[in-house]
Amino acid sequence: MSLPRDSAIALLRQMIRIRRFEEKCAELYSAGKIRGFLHLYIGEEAVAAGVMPALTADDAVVATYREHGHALARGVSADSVMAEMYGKQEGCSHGHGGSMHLFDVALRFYGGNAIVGGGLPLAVGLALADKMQERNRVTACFFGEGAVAEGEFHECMNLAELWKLPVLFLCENNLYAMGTALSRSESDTDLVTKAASYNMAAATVDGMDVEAVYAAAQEATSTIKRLSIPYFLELRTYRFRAHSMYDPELYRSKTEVEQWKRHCPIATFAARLKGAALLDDTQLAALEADVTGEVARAEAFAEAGTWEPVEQLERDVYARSIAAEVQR
Amino acid sequence: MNLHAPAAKIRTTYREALRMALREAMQRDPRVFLMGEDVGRYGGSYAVSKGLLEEFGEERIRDTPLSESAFVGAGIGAAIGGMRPIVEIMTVNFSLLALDQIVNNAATLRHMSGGQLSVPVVIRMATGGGRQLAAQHSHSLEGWYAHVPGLRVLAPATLEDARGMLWTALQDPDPVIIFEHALLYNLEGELDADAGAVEIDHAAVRRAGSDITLITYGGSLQKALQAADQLAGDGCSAEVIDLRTLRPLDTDTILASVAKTHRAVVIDEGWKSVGLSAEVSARIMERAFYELDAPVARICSREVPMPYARHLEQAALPQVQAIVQAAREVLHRA
Amino acid sequence: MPLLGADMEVGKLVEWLVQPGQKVKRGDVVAVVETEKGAVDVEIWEDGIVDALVVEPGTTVPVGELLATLRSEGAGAPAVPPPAARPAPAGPAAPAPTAVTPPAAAAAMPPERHKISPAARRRAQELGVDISQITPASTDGIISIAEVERAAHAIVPPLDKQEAMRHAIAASMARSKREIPHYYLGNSIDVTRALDWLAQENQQRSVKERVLFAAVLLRAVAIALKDVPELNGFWVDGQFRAALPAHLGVGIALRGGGLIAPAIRNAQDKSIAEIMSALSDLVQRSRSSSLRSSELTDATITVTNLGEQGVETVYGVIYPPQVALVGFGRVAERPWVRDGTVQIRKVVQATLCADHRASVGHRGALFLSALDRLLQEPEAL
Amino acid sequence: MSADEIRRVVLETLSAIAPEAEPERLAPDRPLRDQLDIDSYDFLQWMVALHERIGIDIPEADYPRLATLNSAIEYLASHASASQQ
Repeated sequence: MSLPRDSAIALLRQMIRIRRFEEKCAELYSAGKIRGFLHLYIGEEAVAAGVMPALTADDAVVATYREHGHALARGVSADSVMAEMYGKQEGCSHGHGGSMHLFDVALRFYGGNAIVGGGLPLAVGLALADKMQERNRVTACFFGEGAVAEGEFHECMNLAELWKLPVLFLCENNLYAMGTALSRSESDTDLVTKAASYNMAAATVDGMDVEAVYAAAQEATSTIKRLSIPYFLELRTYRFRAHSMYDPELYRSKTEVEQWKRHCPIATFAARLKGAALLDDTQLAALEADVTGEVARAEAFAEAGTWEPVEQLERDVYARSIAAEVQR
Repeated sequence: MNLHAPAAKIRTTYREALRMALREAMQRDPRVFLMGEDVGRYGGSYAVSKGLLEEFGEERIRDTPLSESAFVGAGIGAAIGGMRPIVEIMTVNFSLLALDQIVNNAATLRHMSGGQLSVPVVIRMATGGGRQLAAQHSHSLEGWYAHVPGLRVLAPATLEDARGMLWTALQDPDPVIIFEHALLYNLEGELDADAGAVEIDHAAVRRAGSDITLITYGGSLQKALQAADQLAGDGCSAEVIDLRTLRPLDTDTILASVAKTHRAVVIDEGWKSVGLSAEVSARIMERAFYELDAPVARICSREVPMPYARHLEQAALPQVQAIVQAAREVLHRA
Repeated sequence: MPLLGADMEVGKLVEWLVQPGQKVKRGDVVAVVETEKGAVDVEIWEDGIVDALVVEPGTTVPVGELLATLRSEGAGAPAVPPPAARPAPAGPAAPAPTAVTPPAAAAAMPPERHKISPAARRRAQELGVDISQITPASTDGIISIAEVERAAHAIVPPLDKQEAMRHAIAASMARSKREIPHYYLGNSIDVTRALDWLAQENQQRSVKERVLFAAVLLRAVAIALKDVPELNGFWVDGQFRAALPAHLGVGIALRGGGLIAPAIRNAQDKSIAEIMSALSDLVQRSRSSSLRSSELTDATITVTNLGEQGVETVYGVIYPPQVALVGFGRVAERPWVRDGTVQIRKVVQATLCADHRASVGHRGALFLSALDRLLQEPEAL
Repeated sequence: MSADEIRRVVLETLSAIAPEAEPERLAPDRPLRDQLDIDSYDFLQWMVALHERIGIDIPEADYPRLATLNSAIEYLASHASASQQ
């Protein structure tokens, strides 16, 4: 254990916070409070919890539709994320985006994106703007291994390396793109070799080990800022639940899921802290109670939230209210 | 329109007017930069950006790989990041590869983020057929883009608009698509020496008339004006409306004209079914029904993939004679 | 029954994985449910003891239906109500679908309903034109604005022109009454000799050259004015301006209402036949509204002959800026003392209304007696 | 000239003078001057029109015999045959 106690505890707390929040979302979805599509992050918490501390407030984050954990880890309040899930106007996207489109521009969190690979060009663009305005900061772009099959991935990797743009490509390889295993969609499943074909600095890391993720992310961001080049980081991880609520998960065996659960990022890290005498059961229980309280408050905040009046339907389509003219 | 004393005139082309607009924008605002395939070293596939690389350098005149989704998306991202990018997609035909970025990101981010994001990007593309480039290189898809809330869509048809729309579009916090009909680049004409930015919210009456209203935009304006000349020959006074903005449509100008003439023909190089002409016609029916002395006629491209052979392409495209014939029928004088 | 998918409305319980009395904790899989996408494990979100399995495996129930009850560890009866029985639909209550009235069945097409443009239909209403009377002339058989307007013109002068005329007359009548101090004189005149003379004259003339009695009266007025010139002229800027020639304004009633008084110029120099043809021409052109504007303003005095309509005596209103108006009633047979005996004679009431600022009653009376004298020798007119 | 033709001419000439009237619906025996808005000038024009269409020069004395529709037709029928001999 190379981490000081409080930063280790912070990593653990962040992962537990994400886990309990996602479990509450599953419960509220089956109760019909959350509708539409819901993609949970349970199992992959170490990636978001590990990468975010390696970014500064000035860096930017572009994520995917499985972005609750990233939003919470980046600092978007549990209240505003849950309210957004309910579609209330107190939500972080004013109730317009829902689970797949969480935004908080003050935190430079540029949202979820429901199109596989759709966020990559945006991240490249943000980095291009930083480079042209001589701002030395990183744009972290999360995407799943499914996006690697999209043309946009290859176009963006090439463009970023060609123009030496400060993008951190974070590929969360959880082995399944919706219902298709990686081996059935990629000719070469060793994704980090993709980066080599664009001469891009790259590394791979165990996405279930929050300490390893944190170290790899720090290495990547410092390289980017030092050399002003893009960086590709593959994080091998696994989602414990269905792709979305709910799919029957016919594409993988229950035993495989159980095996990966033994690598649960929270359980393994908690055990490591206890082993290093940095954590005991009462402190863990206190952490759990604290998180449970935060999640309960988020649910109450969302329940108490209000519906945006229908009269404002066309607000925020354009900056100036020419939308009314279009519809008239 | 600049209303002060009539300035000296210069003789120039639509292409030159576009270049003047680009140079002015680049000079006035350091955040502005041009990005697209062959815009730098090659000087632009329609030579619009010739000379700009030498003047502004590779940082601000960026040749891109053939990655429409990436570089259009990057333009959108850079706009969010504080730049004022001008992205040139060689033609609307290649914009199909970037539709996801334009429709799912550019047009949607403001609303989807609850008003937090602005996307002040300008995307220019050539459009239209008539040069025997066959089906894949002759599309007129302005109607697709004019369908999407969150986008503004412009069609400069005159030298003055080619010169003046870009700067106003760049000031708009929302994404603006500018369609330049490929046959207009060589259009010659006069332009005020001190011509500058123009407004982009209204249509323009290019020719006043009282018996019938011809409504069109972009590459079809010249044909509508020629049709109006012919109609004047046999005693019919045709008014020609240049839409200039395809979204939002300047419905009031259209309705005011129809209220005067009681008859309308819409000319649109796109296909007729589910097209821009259908939208204009529907609005006239909905809000000027009792002004109509005849159904609104539409003259559009024939609903075929654009054929290569010249005679077939000319038969497929809307032509002056078809406009005149439609006008006569609408006037019960066929 | 939990919501297990975006578009799921019902679910079929495949099997229970727990029995009543079994202890369960949050997150345990307690049942399997069949959805369109396949069998899905169902979790329990509360710790507790399974109480009763309400739904049998194999049955299909809507989302939110009660599947089983749970009781907390200590208590006997189920303490913890299962998740909300029926998930309230997320989102504001959907607005009640507005009653979509079926589009009114197109008004049954009257058999000979003409195709007509909306603008033409509206113009027809404005002009009070009955469109069923119009047979479309255009090749496509559709009635357009132009045809409606042609139909409207054929019947009545365009409404707006007629409207304007009525408006002008009303204004001048009101001014006349306000400004002109009228005085009125009347006299019965025996016109038997004049009528007999005229009947003989007309016998030798073909229909086209025939003369109406009105022309005779007009001729008499023109000559009588020579004796009392202050009846023939204008009151302008507070003083009378005599008019040398006698341009007689003749009251002509227009079809559909309205009256105008165009002038027969220089009646003092015209024979009765010439006055007749001038009159005929004026009536013709005023009814086809093709008078020159000068004709409407030249009159130096106006003569109105309402005898046709059966009126005996006419008390008129002077047309400003003129200063007199002569009126003739209908010709009627009256008992008349002549040479000491009572005879039946044809008599007409002649009246004069005049502007007291320009002439006095005494002078007016002279005019009427001159008129009487002249009509007794028609052949001399 | 048959009675029907005379009737048609009478109605046509009448509607020319008083276009707003419906000649077909005229009461045959009621005086025309009561049913139509025609003064002596109009009557004279009617006489001129009948003269042109039928060729009869109706003397003023006979005017009363054309007061109603039937009497006018009767008068014209009898005089038409006379003038053609």
